[in-house]
Amino acid sequence: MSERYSTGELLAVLLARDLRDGETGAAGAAALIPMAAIMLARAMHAPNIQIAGEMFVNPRPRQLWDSMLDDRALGTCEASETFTELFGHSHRGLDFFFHSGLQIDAHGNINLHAIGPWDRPTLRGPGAANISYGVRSRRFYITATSHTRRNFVERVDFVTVPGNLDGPDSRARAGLVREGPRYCLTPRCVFDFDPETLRMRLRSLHPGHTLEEVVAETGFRFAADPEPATTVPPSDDELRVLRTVVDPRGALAPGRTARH
Amino acid sequence: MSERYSTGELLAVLLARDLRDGETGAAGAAALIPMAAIMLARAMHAPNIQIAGEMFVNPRPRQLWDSMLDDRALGTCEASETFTELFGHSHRGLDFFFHSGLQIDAHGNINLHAIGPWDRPTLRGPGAANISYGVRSRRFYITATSHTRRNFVERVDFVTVPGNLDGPDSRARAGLVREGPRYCLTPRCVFDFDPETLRMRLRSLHPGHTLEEVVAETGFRFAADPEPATTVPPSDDELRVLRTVVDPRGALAPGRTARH
Amino acid sequence: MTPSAGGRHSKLIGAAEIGPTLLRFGRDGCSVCLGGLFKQGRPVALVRELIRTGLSDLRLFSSPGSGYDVDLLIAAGRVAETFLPAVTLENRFCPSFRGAVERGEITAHAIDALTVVGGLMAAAHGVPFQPVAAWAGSDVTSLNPLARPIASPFGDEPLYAVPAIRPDLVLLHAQEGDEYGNLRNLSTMTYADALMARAGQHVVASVDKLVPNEAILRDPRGTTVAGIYVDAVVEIPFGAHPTASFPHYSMDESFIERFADLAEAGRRAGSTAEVTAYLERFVLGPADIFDYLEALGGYRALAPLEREARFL
Amino acid sequence: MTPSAGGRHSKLIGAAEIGPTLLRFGRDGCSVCLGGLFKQGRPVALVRELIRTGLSDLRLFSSPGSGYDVDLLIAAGRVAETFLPAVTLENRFCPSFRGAVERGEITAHAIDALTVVGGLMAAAHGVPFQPVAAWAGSDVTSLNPLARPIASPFGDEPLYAVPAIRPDLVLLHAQEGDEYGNLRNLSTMTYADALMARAGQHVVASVDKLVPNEAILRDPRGTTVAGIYVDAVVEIPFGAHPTASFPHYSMDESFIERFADLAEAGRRAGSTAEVTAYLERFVLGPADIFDYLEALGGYRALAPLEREARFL
Repeated sequence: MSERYSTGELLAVLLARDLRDGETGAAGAAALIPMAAIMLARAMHAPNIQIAGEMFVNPRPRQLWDSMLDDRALGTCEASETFTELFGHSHRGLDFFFHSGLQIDAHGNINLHAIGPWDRPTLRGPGAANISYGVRSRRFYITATSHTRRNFVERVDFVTVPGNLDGPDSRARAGLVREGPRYCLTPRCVFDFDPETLRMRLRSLHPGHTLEEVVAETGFRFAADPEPATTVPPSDDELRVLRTVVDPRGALAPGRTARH
Repeated sequence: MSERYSTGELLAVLLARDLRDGETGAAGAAALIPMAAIMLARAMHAPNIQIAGEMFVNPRPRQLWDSMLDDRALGTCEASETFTELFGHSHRGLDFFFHSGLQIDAHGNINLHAIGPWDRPTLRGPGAANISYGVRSRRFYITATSHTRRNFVERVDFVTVPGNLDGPDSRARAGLVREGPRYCLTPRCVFDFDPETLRMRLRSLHPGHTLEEVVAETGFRFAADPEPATTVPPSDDELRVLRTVVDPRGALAPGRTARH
Repeated sequence: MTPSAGGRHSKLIGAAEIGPTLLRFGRDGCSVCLGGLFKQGRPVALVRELIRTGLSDLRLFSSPGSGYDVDLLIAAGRVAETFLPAVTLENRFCPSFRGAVERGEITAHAIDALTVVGGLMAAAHGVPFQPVAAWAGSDVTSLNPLARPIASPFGDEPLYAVPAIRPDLVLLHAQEGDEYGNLRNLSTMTYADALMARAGQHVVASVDKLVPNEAILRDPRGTTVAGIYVDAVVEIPFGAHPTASFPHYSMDESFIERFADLAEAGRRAGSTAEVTAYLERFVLGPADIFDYLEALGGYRALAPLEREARFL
Repeated sequence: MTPSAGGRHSKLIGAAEIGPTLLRFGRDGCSVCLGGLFKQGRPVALVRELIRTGLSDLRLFSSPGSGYDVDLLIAAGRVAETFLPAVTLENRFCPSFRGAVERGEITAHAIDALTVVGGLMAAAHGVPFQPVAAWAGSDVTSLNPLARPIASPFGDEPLYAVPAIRPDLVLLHAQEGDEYGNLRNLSTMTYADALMARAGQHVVASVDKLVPNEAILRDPRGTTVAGIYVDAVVEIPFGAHPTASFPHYSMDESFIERFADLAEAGRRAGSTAEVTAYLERFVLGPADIFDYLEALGGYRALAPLEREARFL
């Protein structure tokens, strides 16, 4: 792989490209990469993205922090809201949101609660504050900062945020009517979802990574082109704006986020 | 009657005497007399009365106005609330509240909506914003700035705010569990309520008024002692505090509110 | 400097665009909800523009206290139905409202504050209804078309549901706002304005003073209505007149009294001439806000209102 | 000057009265709800005092994001049950929470933000429940003890009811407040603090700085929690430490990291010695806030947190 950019920078650029002008969205807590993506999209091609849904509207961060959900991270913003307004946003949904997980499964379901049995888990995770944005928003993105057989599993032990559950029928039965997860971005590759099965399939390999490697490191079977596409790496322009406008302190920079 | 004080001053003093230290209450819109009473009680004997329930907490009016529900009337206050918080106060109730009416009946029911048939009334009144404080508060007071057979009637045409409905049984059936109306203060007298029937009965005549006059001007029969007590008029001290601390502009003063 | 492909869209409209904007969001028979309370913070200039559009058969909502502006809308014949808890000039009745109800020309529902506020809360929260428990014994409850008895899933307390109220068109007035629709009330009381903005399908706001976005960013907690809820914002000096816009200017009591006197005279005489002349002079005639302000006496009439507001 | 028969009662308590006040409002097994969010605005000094009271078997609520302080309460063995949506130090797990759940020592319910916020809303609004509609497909919904499916009286959308949450004891921290319990958050985010104050049965608040009542009266819209909702207020400088109290001071990340490192080491080793020593040093040992601040390094350690908060 390249030393030109870090994994965090790559994921932020990939996410930013998919955000559209005029959309409204938010990132949750511990949202360094998603918030970088939103800020980059605003700076590059989507000046009318509205950031709302997490108790502040259109923040102006002076720099990026690991958590993007406090006054230090906000810088300032155009309006302050509270959990009461968040309750309303959670019902109406946003255009886009982001989730990560302890476990992520073949259908894009996310587990942030517990590995092992619910009553006596081998690992109790943090849980999640907001499980509704994934359900009510037009779409969401899954981001993973590691990609191994331990966290990419066939079926999560606990569904914190539903992705595609067990496929189209189960989604419909549960009352899930939005797009759900669009892409899952990992340090190795980009997955999207087969429209028939709603299982992950390989969309592109990041430069320097191989299909064999991804198969070996993924705990479920996924469809893939024998000669997969290569992820279009960040352009010089994307990296310049990311580093000068969005992330001047280098929170995403090489050495600060894990590289694979 | 005396020229020492106006009807407005008399009613404010009478109400103030019944408010207890540490209670929480509010006056609604067009609440000159009730707000004067609260401010007087705070100044005289109840420094811990909390004024809350109408979108502001503990106002500091510089003077009294006809409406006490706007920034001009507030002066300033300790906290600003909105109709969302008022919704909660309306459910929890206050210690005391005040109502007036187009029609007031023998059981203390109040009509602010319509005289005559609902669909084609001969008089359509303003209605009422808050009908719940009367129901949910520990008690309320009825104040009337006129007292004739036209507005003091046997049964209101429309129950905007329930007083005692048709007596104890009907109150219980309707789910009214608080004290309801404690006193009805008019320019002529003070009524309270017979605990057996929950109908108004004469408690005291204001100085200068007679039982015959009140009987003649009231559209329902009421119990009365043949030699009714006389309302204890405002003391010099009460008038001094009212006029210097609460109402320096003389909004309640003789000549400004109707005298009878 | 950001290398964006284009600038951020402004929501600022000019005075001439108010009518077309209202016609874009509204239609005959639509629901309109007005901010402010009684004689304060009411979007009266927008209400005059609404009358000028000719939109009619309106279903009228408001914060729980309304007066002059709804009476004007009713006087202009634009209203079919009202869902208004209290309709009063506080010291006197609203003559046009009273007359229209007494003549059977409009349907004025029996509604209280909890109905309107509860319905707006449900809409703002994104849920189908709001539970209300504080009703007993009032004819307002039994006649209320928006109150439905329900069984409580917890306990056996008598309970009602009020359905979400999502007005087609919400009109607000604030003291300040920026071109992106961020509104900043400087008044102590802010009524149900923020709730209405979150509940409404389309929100149009007037502001006394347009301020730069930087002013909003310096005090985000001061923003009372975030721009995400606002579709269009227009600067209208004295846009709440004759109601108050604290702390900029106080209510013009004598202007309201003069209207009430003539409308009441018309009601008693069974005549529409008084109100028709008033509408022509103050609503349909003036070409813009400055014409309107001249018609009422110009700055000579306004300066005392500003002074009064400085001495709260 | 008013000739009142007595003065207005103050709600201000001294540091020595915190414990007795918590014991007056709380009891073993009571519900406690904490304000702030993650590493900001948390009433951590009050939480340390709560640990010192010995109250135990607590049922713990919080705004939807919690971390250091709830982990400390759990480490001290004071908690029986948690109703906490997210429990995390954001960049790492909460070691004591994780260990206690994995060992089966506490019951940690599956709860999300809408559960807690909806339940607090219902309590604040004075109604028995809050409708919630935005749940589908998650195991959080199906395991949630506070979510009950209900039929909607309007339409057939799947719907749940969350019962009112009225915590016995709400603990809050604000930047400023007066002796009558009026609280003023100066931070941009104010979380669910106002909602909790309205929902709670008893509310105790710490403030970095006590201010005169006159300061509150100069900016009533700046009051985030009205004194009518607050039972007791205490001035505790750096009362939110190690969480932030913007704009006064930022979060002390390294202090939190050091706690997490030793608690995690204890969890892995199956040892309580590390946490016991920590509690003795920072919670049970210090006689007051100034002792605590000395124990963590004194103003030398605090000044950088103040500086960071000035450069937002």
